[in-house]
Amino acid sequence: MSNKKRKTRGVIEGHTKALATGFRYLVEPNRMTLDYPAETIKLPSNYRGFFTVDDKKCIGCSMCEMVCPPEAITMVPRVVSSGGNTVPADQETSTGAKPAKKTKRPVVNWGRCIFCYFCFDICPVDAFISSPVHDLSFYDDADYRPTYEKYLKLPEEPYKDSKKVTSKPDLKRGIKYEPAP
Amino acid sequence: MALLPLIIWLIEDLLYVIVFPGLVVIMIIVIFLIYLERKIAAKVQMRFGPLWVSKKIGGALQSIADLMRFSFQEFILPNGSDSLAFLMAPGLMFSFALLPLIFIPVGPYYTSLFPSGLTILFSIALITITPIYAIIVGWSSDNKFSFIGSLREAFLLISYEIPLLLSVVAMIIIYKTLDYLPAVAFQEVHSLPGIIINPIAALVFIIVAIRSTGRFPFDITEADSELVMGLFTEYSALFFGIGMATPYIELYIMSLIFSLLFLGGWWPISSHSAGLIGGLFLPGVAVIMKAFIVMAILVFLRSVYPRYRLDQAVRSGWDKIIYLSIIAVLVSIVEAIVI
Amino acid sequence: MLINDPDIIKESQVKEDEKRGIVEILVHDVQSLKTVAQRLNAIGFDHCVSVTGIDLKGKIAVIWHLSSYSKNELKGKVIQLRIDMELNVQIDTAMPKNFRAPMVSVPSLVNIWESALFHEREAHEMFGIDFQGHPDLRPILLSDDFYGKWPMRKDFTFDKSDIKIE
Amino acid sequence: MILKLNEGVFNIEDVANLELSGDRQIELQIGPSHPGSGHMRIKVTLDGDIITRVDPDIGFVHRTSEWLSERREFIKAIPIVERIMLPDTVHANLSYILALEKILDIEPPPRAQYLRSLAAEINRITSHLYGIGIFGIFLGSSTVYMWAFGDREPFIDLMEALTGARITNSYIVPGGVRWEMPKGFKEKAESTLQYMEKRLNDYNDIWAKNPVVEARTINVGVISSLDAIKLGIVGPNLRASGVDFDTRKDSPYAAYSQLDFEIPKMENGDSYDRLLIRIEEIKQSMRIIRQILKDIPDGKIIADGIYSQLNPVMKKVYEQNQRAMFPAFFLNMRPPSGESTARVEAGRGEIFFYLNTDGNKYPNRFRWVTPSFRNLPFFTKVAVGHRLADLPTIYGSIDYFPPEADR
Repeated sequence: MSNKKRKTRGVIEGHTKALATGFRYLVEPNRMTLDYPAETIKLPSNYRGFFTVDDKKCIGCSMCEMVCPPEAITMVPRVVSSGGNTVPADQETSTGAKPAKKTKRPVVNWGRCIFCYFCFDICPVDAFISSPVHDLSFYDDADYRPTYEKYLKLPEEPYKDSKKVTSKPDLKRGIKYEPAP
Repeated sequence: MALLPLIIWLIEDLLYVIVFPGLVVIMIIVIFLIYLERKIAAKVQMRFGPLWVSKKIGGALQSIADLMRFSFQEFILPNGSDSLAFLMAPGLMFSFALLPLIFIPVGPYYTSLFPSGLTILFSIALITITPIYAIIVGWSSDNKFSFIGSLREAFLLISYEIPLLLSVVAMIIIYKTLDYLPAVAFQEVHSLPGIIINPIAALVFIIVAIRSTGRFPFDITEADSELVMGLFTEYSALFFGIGMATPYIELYIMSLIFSLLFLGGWWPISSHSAGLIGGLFLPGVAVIMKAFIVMAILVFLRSVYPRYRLDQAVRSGWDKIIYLSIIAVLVSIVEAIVI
Repeated sequence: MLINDPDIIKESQVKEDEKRGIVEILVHDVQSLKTVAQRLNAIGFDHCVSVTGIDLKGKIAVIWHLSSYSKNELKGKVIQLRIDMELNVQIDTAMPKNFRAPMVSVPSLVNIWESALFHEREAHEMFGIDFQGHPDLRPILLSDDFYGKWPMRKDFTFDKSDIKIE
Repeated sequence: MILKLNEGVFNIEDVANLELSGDRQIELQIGPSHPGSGHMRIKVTLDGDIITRVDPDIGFVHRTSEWLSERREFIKAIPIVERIMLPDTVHANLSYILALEKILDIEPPPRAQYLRSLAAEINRITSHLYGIGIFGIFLGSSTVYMWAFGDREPFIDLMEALTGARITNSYIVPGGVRWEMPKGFKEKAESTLQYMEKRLNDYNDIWAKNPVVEARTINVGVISSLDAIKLGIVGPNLRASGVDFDTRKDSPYAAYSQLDFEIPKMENGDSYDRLLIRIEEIKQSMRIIRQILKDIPDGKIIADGIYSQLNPVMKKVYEQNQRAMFPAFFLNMRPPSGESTARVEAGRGEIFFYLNTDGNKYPNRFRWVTPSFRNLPFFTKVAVGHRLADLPTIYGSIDYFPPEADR
C-alpha cells in the first residue's frame, strides 16, 4: 500500500472553497437547461432525423434495403396517385396513369430505424431527403410502419407553437439558447 | 363569568399547539423546505428543479403534489416483516419527532403555558428518542439494506449524543438556567447572541444537527448508492412519506433550538411584550424566520458535499467533535467565572 | 523478429505480419503449451488481452492474445498464442441432453496470466473450451440455460420460436 | 480479531484470517436493480462492515455483439459495436474500422486521420465527464453528477454539428470519415473548450479538492503498479497506478503520431488518483483538439481508392456537400482471408479488436474486448477488505460501465 504524501488542501480552505463555489453558483445566473417542450432547438441542417425519399429520383435499386443494419427498410410496390385515386403500381396502366419505370420503393419501419443514414450514403442517386424532426412518437404500433404514400410525406414537427431557439456555446453557461432568427 | 377566560385560554393554547408554531406551521414549513431544498440544489446544478407542477409560480406546489401521491399510493406490507413494528414505527417516529415542540417557546407568552423551568432539558431529551424508532423501522423491515441502515443509525446516534448534550450544557452554564425564556432574556440583556458568546458550542450543535437530521455530508443511513433507501427501503405510500418528512421536522426543531440558544431567540422583539400578537405572534415570526434561515443553509449543503463514510463519521464524532464539545464546555466555564 | 526465443520456435510455428498487427505463435502440441506460455511470460508478455476461440469445423482454435505493460520494446505489440484442438472431450452422459456438445480440453493459463481469468470463463461458455485447472468456470455473460450450447460455434442454432421478430 | 482502525483500509491478510462461515457473514445482493449497481449484480459478503468477498455477476445486458456481427455484412457491424459502448461510440467505431482497414489494406488520407482523432478526443471528454458524473452520484454528490452531465452537452453539441447525431455517430467508415467539418465548427469548438477550462477549476473546488471527497477516496481501492499489470487493468485506471501505457503513444493510430500531447500518470493508484487522472486527461484532450483544429491538413476525407469507386452523382454530392457517400463496394465487401488486430485507447481504456476473415461476406471471427471487462478484477481483488461504503467508491472510480463489459 502506498502512503505517499500528496498535496491536499487544508480542511478549512477546502471547505471554504467548496462552499464558496456552491454559493457562487446559487446566486449567479447559470441555467443551461432547455425548457423543452416550451422551447425547442432549431437543429443544424445536417441533423439526422426522420427522412423520406424523393419519389422522382429513386430508381428502386434496393441498395438501401440491403445496407440497412437493423433491416428497417423494406421495398414495396410503388403506389402513385392519379386523378386523386391511389392505386398500386401494377394497376397504373389500366387506370391511365403514366407507367413508372421501376416499381419498387423503400419504406422505413420507424420502430426499427436507428438513424444511421447508411441508406443515404449508399443511394446511387442520392434520393433520400433528410429532416431535423426527431422528437416524434406514434400513437399505435401500426403507425411505426407507414405505407409508401404516408412515408413520402415528412412527419410534421411536434410542438409547432413552441419557441424556436438555437444553441450557442457560452463561456458562462456552456450552452446558451438564443431565439432563432 | 369565570367560564369565558377559560374558553379563551383553551382556544389560545390550542391555537398555540396546533396552529402556531405547531402542526400547521410545521406542515407548511416542511412542504416549503423540501421545495426550497430542491430549488437550491437545482440552482447550483444549473437546472430548473421542480417546475411543471404549477409552472406559473415556479413549481411551488410540487411538494403538495408529492404529498398527494404518497397519500394515495398503494401500501405494501412485505411478507417477512414484523408487521406491528413495521406499521407502528414510522408513526411513532413522526410523533416523537414532533413532541419536543411543546417544550420550545416561540415567544414570552409561553410562560403561561408550561412554567416548568426545565424546557431545554425536556426538549433535548425528546429529540434523542426519535432515532430509536428509526432503528425499529430498519429492524422490522426484514431487509438487509434496512438492517444495515438501522445499524448505522445506531452507531451515529451513540457517537453524536454526547456532543449534543455537551454543547447545550455549555450554553446552560452561561445562561445558568434550564429554561428557554431566561436563556433568551440573558441574550437580550447582554445584547449578545449565544453564537458569539460561545461559537464552538454553536459549531458543535450545528454539526450534530446536520448529523441527526441526515443532511449531507452525513447522509449515511440513507446512502442510496449503498443501501437503496436505507431504513425506508421497504416502505411505500404514506408511511414512506411520513418517514421522509421526519428528518425535516427534526431539522425544524433543531433549528428552532439553535435560534433560541444561539441566535438570540425572538430578538429584536422584547421579552416583556405581552398579548397574543406582541407576546406570541411577532416573536414567533422572528424565531421561525431565524430557524428558516438556518434550515436553508443546512439544506444548501446537499449541493456542495458528498457523504462521509460511516466509520469516518463515527470516528470524527468520538475523535474531534467530542473534544470540541468539551472545549466548548470549558470555554463556558471560563466565561461564567470571568463574567 | 519479435519472437526469437529458441524454445518457443522449437515448440511452435511463428508467423509475423507487421502490417496487420499479427504475431502468431501456433503451438503444435498441447503438452508444450504451458512451456511456451511460461517462456512468453518470461520474455515480458505480462498480461492477457483476450482469450477466444475460432470454430474450424471439427476443430477449435484457442487463442490467447498477450501484450506487455512493463517492457518498453513490447508495449505496442499484441501476440497471439494459438493452439488448434480436436473436439476431444467425451460427453458426460449424466448431463442433460442439451449439454452434450463435445468440448475441447486445454490447460488453463490463469496460473501464468491472472488477467486471463474472466476471458477464459467467457471463452469456456461461448466455445465449450474446457480450461483444465481454471479455478472458476461458471458462465459469466450467458444465463445458465445457455450453458452447454456453446453459442459462438458455427453450428449453433437457436429455436426461432423463442424469439419474437417485429 | 481486532482490525486496525487507523485509515479505514484494512490489509488483505487481516481479512483472510476472518472466518468466512457462520453467522458473522451476511451476503448482500447489490443489483441488478439497485441505485448503486448499474446493470449488474454484485454479490458482496460482509463481515460487519468489512467486505470479505465480492463476486461480480455480469451479463445482464449481454447483447451478443460478436454473434450478431459474425452473421452480417461487415458494414453493418458499425452500429452494433457503437451501441455497446454508448458513452464511447467513436472509439468503438474506430477500433473496428482500424481492424477492418488492415485487412482491406486501405490507408485513409491525412485529413480523415485528423478528423478521426478530433472525434475521438471530443468523445473521450464526454466519456470522462460521464465517468466523473457517475462517480459523483455514487459518493452522493448530485451537483457533480448534474454538472458533468450538463457539461457533456456542449461537447455532444459539437459531435452533433460534426456528424449529425448526438451519440451514435457512425462517423468512421473504411477509408475515412463520412462528413467534413462544418463551417463555423472551429469557433464553436474553441469557445466550448474555453468554457470547459474555466469550469474545471470549479470542479476542482467542489469535487476534487473537497475535503469530504478526499476523505472518501484517498487510500481507498489501492492497486499497486505490479498488481495492475498482473491483473491486466487498462486505461486511466492503469495509469493512475503509475504504469506508463497508452495505446495512443505506444502503437499510434489515426493522427496521434503527429500530435503533441502528454499521457498523465499518477503514483498511488487509489480512487483519488483515478479521479484526478480523468480531469488531467480532459485537459490533454482539449490540448489535442486545439492542435487538430490548428494543424488539420486540407485534402479529401476519404481514401482515393474509395473515392474513385463513387459514381458521378456521389462525386457531385462530395464536391457540393462535403459528404462522402458509400460506394457499392461497402455493401458487397468480401475482404481477403486473413486476420488482423487493432487497439484503440478509448475513454475507459484499451479496446482490443481481433478480426478473422475467410473471404466471405461475413467475418469468420469477430472478437473484441472492451475496457470495462478487463477492469473486472477491481471488484474481486481490490474491493475486498474495504468497507461496504467503499464499494461505490471503487466502482465509481474505475468508471465501470456494465453494458460495455457485457458486450
